[in-house]
Amino acid sequence: MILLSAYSAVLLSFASGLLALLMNQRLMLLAISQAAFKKFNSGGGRFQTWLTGQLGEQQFPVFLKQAVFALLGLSGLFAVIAGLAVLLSKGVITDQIPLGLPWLPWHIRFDGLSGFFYLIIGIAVCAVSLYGPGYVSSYQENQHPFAALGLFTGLFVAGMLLVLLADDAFMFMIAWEMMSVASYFLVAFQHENPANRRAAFLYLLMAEVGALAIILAYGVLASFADGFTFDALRESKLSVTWASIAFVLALLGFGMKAGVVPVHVWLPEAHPVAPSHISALMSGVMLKVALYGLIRFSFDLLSEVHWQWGVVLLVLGTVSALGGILYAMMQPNLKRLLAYSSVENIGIIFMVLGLSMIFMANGHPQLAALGFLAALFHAFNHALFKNLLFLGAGILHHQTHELNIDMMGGLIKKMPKTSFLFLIGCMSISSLPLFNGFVSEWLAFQTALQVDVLDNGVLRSLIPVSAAALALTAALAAACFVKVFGLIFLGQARSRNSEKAQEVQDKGMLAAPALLAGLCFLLGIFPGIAIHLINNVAGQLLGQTLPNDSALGWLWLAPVSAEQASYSPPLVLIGALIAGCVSFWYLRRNPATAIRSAATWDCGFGGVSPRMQYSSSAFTMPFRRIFAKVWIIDEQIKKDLQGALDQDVAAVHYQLHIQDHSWPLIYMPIAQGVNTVAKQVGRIQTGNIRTYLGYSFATLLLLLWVIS
Amino acid sequence: MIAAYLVLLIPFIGIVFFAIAGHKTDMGKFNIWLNAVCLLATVWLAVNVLNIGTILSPNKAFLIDPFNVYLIVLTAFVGFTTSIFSSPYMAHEKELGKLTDNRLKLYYSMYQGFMLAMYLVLTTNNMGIMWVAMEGATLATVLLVSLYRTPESIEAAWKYFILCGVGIAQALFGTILLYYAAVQIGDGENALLWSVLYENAAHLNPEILQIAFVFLLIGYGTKIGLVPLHNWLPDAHSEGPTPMSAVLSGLLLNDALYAVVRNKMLVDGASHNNMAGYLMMGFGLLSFLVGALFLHRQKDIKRLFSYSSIEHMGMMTFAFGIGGPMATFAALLHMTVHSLTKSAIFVTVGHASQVAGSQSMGKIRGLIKTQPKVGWGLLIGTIAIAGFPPFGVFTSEFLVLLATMHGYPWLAPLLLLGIGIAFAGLFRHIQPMVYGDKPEGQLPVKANLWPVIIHLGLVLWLGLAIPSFLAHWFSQATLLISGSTPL
Amino acid sequence: MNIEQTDFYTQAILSMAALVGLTSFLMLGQGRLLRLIFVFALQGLLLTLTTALAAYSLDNPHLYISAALTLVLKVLFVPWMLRREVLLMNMHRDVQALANKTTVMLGGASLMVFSYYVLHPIVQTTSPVMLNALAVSLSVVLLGMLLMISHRQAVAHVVGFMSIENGLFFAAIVATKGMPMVVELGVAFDVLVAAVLFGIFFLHIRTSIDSLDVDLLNRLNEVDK
Amino acid sequence: MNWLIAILQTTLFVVLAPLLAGWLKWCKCHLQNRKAPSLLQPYRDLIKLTKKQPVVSEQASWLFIKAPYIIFSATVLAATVVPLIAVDLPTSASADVIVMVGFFAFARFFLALAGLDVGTAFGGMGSSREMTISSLAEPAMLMAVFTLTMTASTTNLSGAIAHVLHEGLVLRPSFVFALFALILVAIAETGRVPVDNPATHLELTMIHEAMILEFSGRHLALIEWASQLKLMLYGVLIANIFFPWGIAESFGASALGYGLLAILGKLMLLAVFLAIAETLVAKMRLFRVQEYLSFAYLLGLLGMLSHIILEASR
Repeated sequence: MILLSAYSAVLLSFASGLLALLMNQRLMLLAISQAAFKKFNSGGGRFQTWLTGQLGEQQFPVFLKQAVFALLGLSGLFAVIAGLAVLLSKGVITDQIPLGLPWLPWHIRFDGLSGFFYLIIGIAVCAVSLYGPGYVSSYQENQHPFAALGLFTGLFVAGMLLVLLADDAFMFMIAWEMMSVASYFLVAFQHENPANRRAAFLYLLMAEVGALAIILAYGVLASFADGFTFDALRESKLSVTWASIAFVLALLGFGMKAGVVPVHVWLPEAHPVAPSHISALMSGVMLKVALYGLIRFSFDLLSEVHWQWGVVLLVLGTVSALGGILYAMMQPNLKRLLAYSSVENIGIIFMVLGLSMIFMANGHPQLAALGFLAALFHAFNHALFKNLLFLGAGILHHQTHELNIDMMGGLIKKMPKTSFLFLIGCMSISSLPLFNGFVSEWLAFQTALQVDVLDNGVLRSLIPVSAAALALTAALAAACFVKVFGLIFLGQARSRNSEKAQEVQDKGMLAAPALLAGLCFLLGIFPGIAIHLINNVAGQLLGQTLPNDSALGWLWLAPVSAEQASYSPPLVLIGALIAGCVSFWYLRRNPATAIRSAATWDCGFGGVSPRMQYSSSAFTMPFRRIFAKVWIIDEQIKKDLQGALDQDVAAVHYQLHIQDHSWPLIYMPIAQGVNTVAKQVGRIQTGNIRTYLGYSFATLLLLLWVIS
Repeated sequence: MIAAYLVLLIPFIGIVFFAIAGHKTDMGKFNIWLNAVCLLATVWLAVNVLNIGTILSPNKAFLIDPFNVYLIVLTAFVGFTTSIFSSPYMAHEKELGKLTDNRLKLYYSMYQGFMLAMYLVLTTNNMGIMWVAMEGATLATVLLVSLYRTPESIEAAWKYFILCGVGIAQALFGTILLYYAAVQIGDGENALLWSVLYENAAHLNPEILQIAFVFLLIGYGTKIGLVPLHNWLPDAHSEGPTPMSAVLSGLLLNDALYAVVRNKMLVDGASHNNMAGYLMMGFGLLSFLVGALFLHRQKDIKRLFSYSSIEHMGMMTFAFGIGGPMATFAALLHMTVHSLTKSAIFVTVGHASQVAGSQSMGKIRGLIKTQPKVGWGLLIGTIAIAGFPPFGVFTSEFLVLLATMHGYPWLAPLLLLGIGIAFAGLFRHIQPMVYGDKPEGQLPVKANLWPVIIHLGLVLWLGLAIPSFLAHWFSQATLLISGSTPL
Repeated sequence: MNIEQTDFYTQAILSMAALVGLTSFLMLGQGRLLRLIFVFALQGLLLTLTTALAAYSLDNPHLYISAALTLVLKVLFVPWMLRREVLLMNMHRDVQALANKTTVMLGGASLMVFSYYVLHPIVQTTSPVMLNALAVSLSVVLLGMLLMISHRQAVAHVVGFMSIENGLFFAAIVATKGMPMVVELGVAFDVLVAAVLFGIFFLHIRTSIDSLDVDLLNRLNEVDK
Repeated sequence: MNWLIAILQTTLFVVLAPLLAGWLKWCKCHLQNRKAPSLLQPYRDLIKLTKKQPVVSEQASWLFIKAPYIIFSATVLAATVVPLIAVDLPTSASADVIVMVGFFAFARFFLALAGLDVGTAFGGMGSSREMTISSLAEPAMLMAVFTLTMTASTTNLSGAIAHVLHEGLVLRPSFVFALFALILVAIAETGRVPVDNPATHLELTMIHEAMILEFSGRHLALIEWASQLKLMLYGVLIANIFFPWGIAESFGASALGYGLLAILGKLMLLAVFLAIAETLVAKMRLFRVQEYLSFAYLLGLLGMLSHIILEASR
């Protein structure tokens, strides 16, 4: 039953893709459906009229799009159901599908871990399918055919779901690559502008290399086991060295997909250029699938974890978290910013995962479970609020045709609903209390604070440092998203477009973020729900759950023990409400003191213009000064002088380019290296036939000499 | 057995007929029909083999075993689909005035001649005849390479002729040595029969066989396009008419590899040091890497894909070299999917260059907007050849990688490197061609894309699930070659 | 064993082998095309004699056919064609100076030694005459390649190609007393077709680059200009 | 019962905050030979502000108007967590020290947004600087607090304080670091000299004032009150964590009274120190602040490390 709904989720997403493909043959389809409709038009009157309306020439494409997204949403729904069901039943379901290699059918395994990620994907997909119809309505069919978009969206979702179901290396890789390729086509969807092409190329290249690394990682396991099924791989007994090699390969592969520094560069290129609901899926969900892969590989397939791996994860995570948020802060392009912040969040998840590994390896399974829980919970939260923010960004782009936050402003008055939802997103991502982001970060800190139990000096000193880095990250994130929200929604409009912006009309486009925002708040207040679910996962995977995750009653959160730490969001909420209401009521009771509105104080100079406001680069200028080493900053100020002796300044031009260190350090050299080598190799092909004869002659002699 | 003779007879008729009447209109159609019949004959043959297993003709002249039966069907199939493609293509070329009647005659009759040679290579039981047929294939195609009579095409044809001729001569010497080793134990007339040789492989003189194998490897390796013997290949592919490139890439290289593997089986039977395997691994890896690097420097679209052929042949040779059931199975599968995919790609490439009126990749732009079917076909084909699932190429590459990881882990990074480089080399050229806005004055051409769809569909199918009869043949062939089955 | 104890046939074969090898050397050092072609024809003749001898002494009738084929193809047809070509392009006057003749000759000599060295491992399993024959034919093959590498005229390339064929043929006759008939015929057929094709190609090359110098055929390459 | 106590001491907190501010001002004036306003002046100001009619810019959105309440209540919630006169606080179980830092972040978040809302250069400048400083100060504070919590192996503030109390007088190097870190952070966060000058309205130097420039009437009152609360909160933190003696452990009237006196005394002392410091030190340039704060950060980290490496039991 559970498996059935899991399958149907996959199949439905396939179906939606195929249906979208029919967009090309829509006239034929139209004819068919009308004919079919003719047959039984004995149906009820209103329905009939509606249907005829839908089957009209103009209406039909729209109807088809809605149908496609409806199927997608259905698949999301089934995914949620399946995920919840398997999580609550704590069961492990296995199955086989007669596909794949002759001696290796596709093995299916649906357990808690898969279920949990199924849940994440399902929620995201539901939101996207609500959001989609309104969003894609702005594409012209001849310029951006919906067929391609819909088809590859379906395949993309199906690929992600299949990855979670896979129980043998072969099927895993197929699903994994299907996910990559489909998303590649989605990144390249608006291929008329070069940025998309470049991003798509980079993305697919790194996906390919990553996938190869993963294959080799499986290869290492498989060469110590018989067969590629995960059961066989679990049995493989390998030495610490080989295990570490496998782990490093897997880390490379999955890290590339997850976007860990320094292999993150595709992420800020690819996510901004894809259509927004796709970037929401990629940034919010696909990275989680990579995370799933890493967890599956290191906690499940590798028989035992070593603390050194944990340290690697910890360090990588710390670097990614700090680097990600610092780079994010400097981006004027909203979606690039969000992409970089995904790097940051993935970094945090890796950190906590590393902690969990360390505790696991040092024989504290309970603490390991705590870290694991924090990691998964943060993954879940990140999926929620990052989806929310990307969808919000999509709305903004849809309404203002801008992504540069320096071109927005004052939208809170024009788009109140959107701004409110976006605010919730910003608050959760900058981990403020009462929202889900805070809870996972709180758990992360709780994990880090348990370092006392370790004996290893390195770890004892390393973990606090990373905890400090985590704290810094959180604070920087808050600063970053204050900038985002403040510049986009507050103040005065900075451009004509945002001047004219209107609240989005389509209900679905608001419903999707609303759903996510609601979940953010809900999980912020009652984290117990999610944590209970994840606890089952931990129980299955680590064989250890948190002891009394609800010792003080379900309102409370006491991961380790009630004495050590506890947090009760509902009480806090109540307190906040009391305090707020009391002060509000107390101060507003006097009618004489009604609010009077007046012009903004302009120091008596008159006319506060939008250009006087702080811009993105101005807001982050102190950070640029403080963390100058982190970026490659190219800042140019040019003055146009005029008047006698060029004394007075007519205009000042300010240019700021901020680049990622990893480009000149890693990627450029590789590219140049390949080109140079290719050039050198090219010289063997001179075009002169005698040289060629010489080659075969020499080869012949060489071989004869070798064998005799 | 009649089927086998039929398979050989039909192309022969074709040669004669087209030599007379090849210039008439809708000869392309007739060509298609001829190949269709041939395909049916091969299918019949295949069914026989499926029912009664290995077939050895009464006069011991022909041998159909699981190793070559599917190659025969594949050959017929690719020949068929390519003829479908070539019909409108050639018509278009004739409209452009690139071709005269005589050359059209030549083209069609040599097309059949090439097919005949291919069938002969595969079906014959006699290593000498195999050589003759292989040389015949060269002779048949060499004039097609220079069909357009441009200086480049003539140069290419000359190089093709001389290099392959010299190479194949080496193969003949190898065959003579083989024969020399064989006559020492057997009777003269039948000594070169594969069936005989394979039975007595253990008694053949290993030293002679090793020397022989070197010559055979160099000889047939030139045809496979192993670096550094590959130099004729990109020229010949790029200058000839595109249908020719399709069959060269799809069939000729495969058959040359087939010949090498047959001989490797003998050497392995005779001498138990894995000399042949090591040589093949070395050549394969070298060709793989060098081919991948060459991809980055191409300006001509057909040269690009011919280098990709070199790279893939390298991978197959490497896989056969590794030996062992998994790698061998992978190599057999790769032979199939590569020739399917590559010929499909060449079909799209042909149309693409007709759209742009040039083979230079700088001129081909925005295909998806100009002629979506061609553009998507090229893109998907490239995705498939680059080894992305769920296409079959991925399956074989996956198995090769794992086998390498198992047998020679220190070589795995090289493979990884090669695949990455090759991928980048392909896509840095493909993306600008398919994507982007439609350039001025480029119009869609009359194209029949069913071959592409069918081929890619098959490759997809093979990637998702290998049909049982094919799996059976593969595993039987694997058993023949490597001595054990992966099943 | 020494040469005195062998029968006449063997002695004859061995001397033939020596002569064939010699002709190869002569070709290698030859700068004038007409002489080159003449020497090639000579080699063909030697080959015919060898075949006939073998046919006679082993009374193996089908070798006569091979002999006849050889005579027609290698002694008459191909040389005639090439000669015609040379005269047509009136290249019979100019001498192509080999870049470094002595090195090439020394290389040829060392090739001879090398082929003996290569075939050494099989010495214990075969009689010396076989070994000699194989070694000579191998060296003829290698010398033919060297000829092609060192000469720039297309005609020379054809000669080299054909002399390689000669070497193979010699091996086939002497070492293995002739291949199976089908193979023999097939090979002969291929040689014939190849010869015809060469003729056609000379025509094309002349029309395209108005010379038969293969170094001028270097449009297709991968080198950055 | 103890919930009652919790509410009681929260109200105490809220009520006493302006008094502390007044006392601080009083000390400063005397140190600088100025005539001091009465101790109750802050109360008067607040009342006056609440009576005034608030003027709000036309640019302002709902967020600008709601912000003061949010800020105030967030700060109050933070106050509920910190034991003032008695340990064993139920509230500090429902929200531990990390949550307290979270509340500060919450308040700051909205304060900065409010600064940006009106769309003046000042607002932006203020919020930018505020976020910069806080994003350096917040981790430093967490480090300092973690040192304590790890020693007490609980993040529950009252629990931690009780632990320190029972332990008696133990000289811990980590606490020295933590204490200094916390003091530095407190100065930065509450916008005192040398980081910021509450008394200035000079555009280029002000931080906190720049953000609240547009606020008036009850909104301004709330924000002012909140910042006084914050000052007191930090004071109480420093006082009760590092010198917990005198804080009530039972809810007897005498104990509570004693505790009240004790905390008042400590706060007065602290205020005097702060006043002296502010008189002696001059305000530093904005980009010196980062050095100052990273020093605090370093101290906090050192404290934590020295705890883990030197003190913690294996």
